[in-house]
Amino acid sequence: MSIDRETMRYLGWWLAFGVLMCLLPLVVGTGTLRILIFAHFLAMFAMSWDFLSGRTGYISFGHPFLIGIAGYTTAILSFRFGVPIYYSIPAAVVATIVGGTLFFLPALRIRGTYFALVTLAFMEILYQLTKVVAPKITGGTRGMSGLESIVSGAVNNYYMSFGIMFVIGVVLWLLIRTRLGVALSAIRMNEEAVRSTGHSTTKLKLFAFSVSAAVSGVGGAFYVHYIGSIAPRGMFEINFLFTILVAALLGGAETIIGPIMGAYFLTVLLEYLRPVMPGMERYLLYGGIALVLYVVRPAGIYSLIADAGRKVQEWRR
Amino acid sequence: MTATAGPLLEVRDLHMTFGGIRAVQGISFQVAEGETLGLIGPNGAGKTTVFNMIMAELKPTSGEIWFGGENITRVPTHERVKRGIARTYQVPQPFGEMSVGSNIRVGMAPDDIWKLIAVGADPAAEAEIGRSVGFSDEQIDMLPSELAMGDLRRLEMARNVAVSPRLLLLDEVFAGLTLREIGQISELLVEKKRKDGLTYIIVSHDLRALAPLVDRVIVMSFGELIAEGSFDEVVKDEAVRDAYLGQ
Amino acid sequence: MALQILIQGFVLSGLYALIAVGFTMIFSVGRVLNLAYGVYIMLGGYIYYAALQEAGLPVFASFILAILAGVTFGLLTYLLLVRRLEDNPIAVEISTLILAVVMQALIVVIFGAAPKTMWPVIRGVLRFEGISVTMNILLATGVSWVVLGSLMAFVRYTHLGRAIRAVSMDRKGAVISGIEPSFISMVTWALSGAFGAIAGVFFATFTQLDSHMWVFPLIISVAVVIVGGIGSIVGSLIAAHIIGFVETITTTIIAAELRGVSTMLLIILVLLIRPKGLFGRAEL
Amino acid sequence: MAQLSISGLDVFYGRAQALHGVSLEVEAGRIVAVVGPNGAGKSTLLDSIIGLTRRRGQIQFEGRDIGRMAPARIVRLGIGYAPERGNLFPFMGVKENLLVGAYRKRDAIEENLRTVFDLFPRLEERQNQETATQSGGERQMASLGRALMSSPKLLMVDEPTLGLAPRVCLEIAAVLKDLNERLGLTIVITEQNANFAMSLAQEVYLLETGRIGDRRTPEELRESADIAAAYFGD
Repeated sequence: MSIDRETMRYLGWWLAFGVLMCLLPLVVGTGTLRILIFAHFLAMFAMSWDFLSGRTGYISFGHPFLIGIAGYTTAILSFRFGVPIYYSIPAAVVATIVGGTLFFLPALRIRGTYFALVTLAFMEILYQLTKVVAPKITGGTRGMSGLESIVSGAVNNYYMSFGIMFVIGVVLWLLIRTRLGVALSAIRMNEEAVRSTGHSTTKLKLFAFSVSAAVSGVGGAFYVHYIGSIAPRGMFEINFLFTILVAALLGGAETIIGPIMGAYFLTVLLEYLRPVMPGMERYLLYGGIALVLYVVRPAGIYSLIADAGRKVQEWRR
Repeated sequence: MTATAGPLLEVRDLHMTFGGIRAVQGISFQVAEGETLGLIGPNGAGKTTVFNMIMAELKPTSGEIWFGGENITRVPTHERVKRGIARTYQVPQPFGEMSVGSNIRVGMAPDDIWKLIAVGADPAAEAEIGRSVGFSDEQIDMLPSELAMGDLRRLEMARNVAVSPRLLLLDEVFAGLTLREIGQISELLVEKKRKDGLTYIIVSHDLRALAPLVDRVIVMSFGELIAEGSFDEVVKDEAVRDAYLGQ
Repeated sequence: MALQILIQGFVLSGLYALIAVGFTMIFSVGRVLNLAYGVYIMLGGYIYYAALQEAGLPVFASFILAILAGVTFGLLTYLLLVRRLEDNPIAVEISTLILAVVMQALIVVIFGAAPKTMWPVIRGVLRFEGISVTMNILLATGVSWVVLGSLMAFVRYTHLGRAIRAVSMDRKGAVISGIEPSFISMVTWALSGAFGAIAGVFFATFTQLDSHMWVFPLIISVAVVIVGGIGSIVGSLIAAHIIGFVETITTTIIAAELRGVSTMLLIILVLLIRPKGLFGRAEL
Repeated sequence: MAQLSISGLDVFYGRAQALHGVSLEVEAGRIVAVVGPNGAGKSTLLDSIIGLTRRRGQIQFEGRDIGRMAPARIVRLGIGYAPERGNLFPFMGVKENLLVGAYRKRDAIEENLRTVFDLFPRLEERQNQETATQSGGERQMASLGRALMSSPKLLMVDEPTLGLAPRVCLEIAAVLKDLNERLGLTIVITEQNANFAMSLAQEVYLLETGRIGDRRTPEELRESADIAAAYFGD
């Protein structure tokens, strides 16, 4: 891969971001770290969504489905069958890619608006199924708790979650800067025209989907081991989907950096509002913000900042 | 350019029926390598439908399409492009949120995931293609929404040139253009043909613009072929005059 | 058992048809999917509950209030959100989903998170051949048929109704006939809100009121659209009956827990075999 | 004064200009044809008169400026439009299509239905057949009929012969002539089929690449070489 000067400059920014976040535990308390851990997981899910939906325009309402496959696979393997998590987590990622592809591949034939609905339906199916199919293994409605944790303590978990998120972020970001990224965006703008420039769009979409599923798989598997439990409610739920979606859209879809920013913004906002607004008011508030921002500024926070940056540069000139 | 015995493209007895309407009823024609064929006919004659079938965007009800001596009737669109057929659209179809350069980049990209990732883009080559269809260096960074109609048609040309086709299907390339732009696009077509030995099939209602470009013309009316020959022969043909002007 | 399936199937299908019709209408006329549709149903239920059981208004007045709330909210969705995004169906989908979650939060803020039980609209049970059916369900089925019948008469025999169908079939043709599509859109969004609210009152009496109750009706509506296609009202009716009966048969013969799963599988099957729906054609 | 007068009409689709300063006049009670090859802008011209495009310039109908009006008002003022390929409502029967045409003119439905059915007995026979399943000729008739249902004073027909067999074209021509002579309707048609247009119209305009020539009689136009030049470039 050839790395041009602009890419190097941005990688510098990534590095600075990485160093800054690594120093953070020296300054802030464990309470804040625990909040940020959630932000990191949310960022992984949002990036996963962004890589598929933000790029190709195939809007997925079924990401909780992917995350759920990963979570349940590793939870069942490690909790019910005593498989060490070094094996159960990779197995979960593979299961997410394979299982997800099995369901989504037919759906990728469907254009536009229907795709979102079908993926939403998948999520509902899995929700129903986990409750009734083999409840001895899945734990039924109550799910499983007391899952093995990978590392203990807020600081360790902070570094782990940040590390995973950071690596995923950089890899995805580099990916979208290749010609592949350009081709995927082109699908969103005009799939027909992509075909008529000699591309198999099926292959491209399938690749985007597999990457997205892999990221969701990694995120989902680590997530359930971090929180130590899994249950159909909270996992296959529209509120969860909503959080992922809003994080990606708030930050600005199609950028990878946007979803990370969105995830931090959302989690931090949510936490700082907790004392003032203990319950659903917070959803009301950030749902409202998301809605207004989406209607007024579909490109998200990232574009606001990018614009501001451009203005500052112009002004300095 | 590879020399092939026989025609580059051959269309055999194509039929296309939509619902109960027979849009194309038994069209057969050939194009030789390096030839420029005009495809004309009144509104609704089925010209674009023929293009759609050659590009596999429509599946013919019956009939065969051969390219370079191979039966490609069942080959999907992107494979046909790889074999060397490309087309432009009546209404230009740019990737709207991408610069001219990136639009060309999509055309230049290989149909191979790993190469797409591993082989970096070549902005110089993109700019070269852009320049070859007449874009200024400034325009390479512009968005399609900032371009005039003539430039959008250039952009379609550029994206097609990027896939290095042997046969280019041009659908109403002169529509919506000013006289000056028509001149420029015509020049571009001639120039490309001289340099790369391209074969063209051109659909146009602007016969005046078409006349100097074509070696041969075929005429469609009501989904059928009604005449074939040199431009001058064809426009003097009684049946063609009737098709256009009415009886 | 067969009789029981027959009765339950018809009752359930009637309710599903009523639930779906408001959603289908928006899709037919504007070609957008309104994922906030489930909210009209929830709103209908809650407003009816608040008016009847908290404010002590009579049944009829409560019903009217619920419908008015549905109409208002339907109009607001269109005017404030959808009209700005109308040329981008994906943006409509995303924004209406967000709107639905916002409304869900609002319901919790106003009414609390605890589920509420609604009184049946009418009381009493009808027994027949060892099968008992509540009067409330019978009323719901009756209302459903009356509402759907009136809708069909409305779109067939009135100028305004025909105009709605005209816009859904050929927008340009409608405009040059002197129809204003934006006015037609407003009418359909208002109607959609009304249908949602009516369906919501009955739906809530069968289950209970809670802030998640909008999801299931939405999925049912989506299923009806996918199975029936962007269809005629008759197509939607048939689709609702297919879904209703498949569900009744699965839950009574196989397992009650599988409610919903059969519907999902039906959706997937139809999408794979006939992506345009079983009766897909561009008509209301 | 002319019933319809247009001057300096410019129409754009995005950045492409479809009409360049088009001017034309239509006297009440005349049949006027706009003739030109494919893509010259004929449909755009009629779409602009009825208010479907973003347009600039003056359009006056019976002395009122309709250049900024919405289609619904223009229809009510008395312009009927049968667009290219009809834009009928495919899953409605013929009669229902006609009733939609009466959306702005509900006090004369019976009368107008009678007129349409007398003109096209075939439509009356098949009044309940869905237009999706009808032949091209029947659809053209239904489209004309729908336009007539708003009791227009001026009827615009876009390419009435498009895709129709010669025999059906003659039938359509006879009806248009009848409408003009018997009911005094002003008629504006656009045609690629120049001979059809010249046989029907009393005045002809030649439209070429978005630009329009002077008003001429069919004889003047036939004798000039302009038509052949416009179509064949010779």
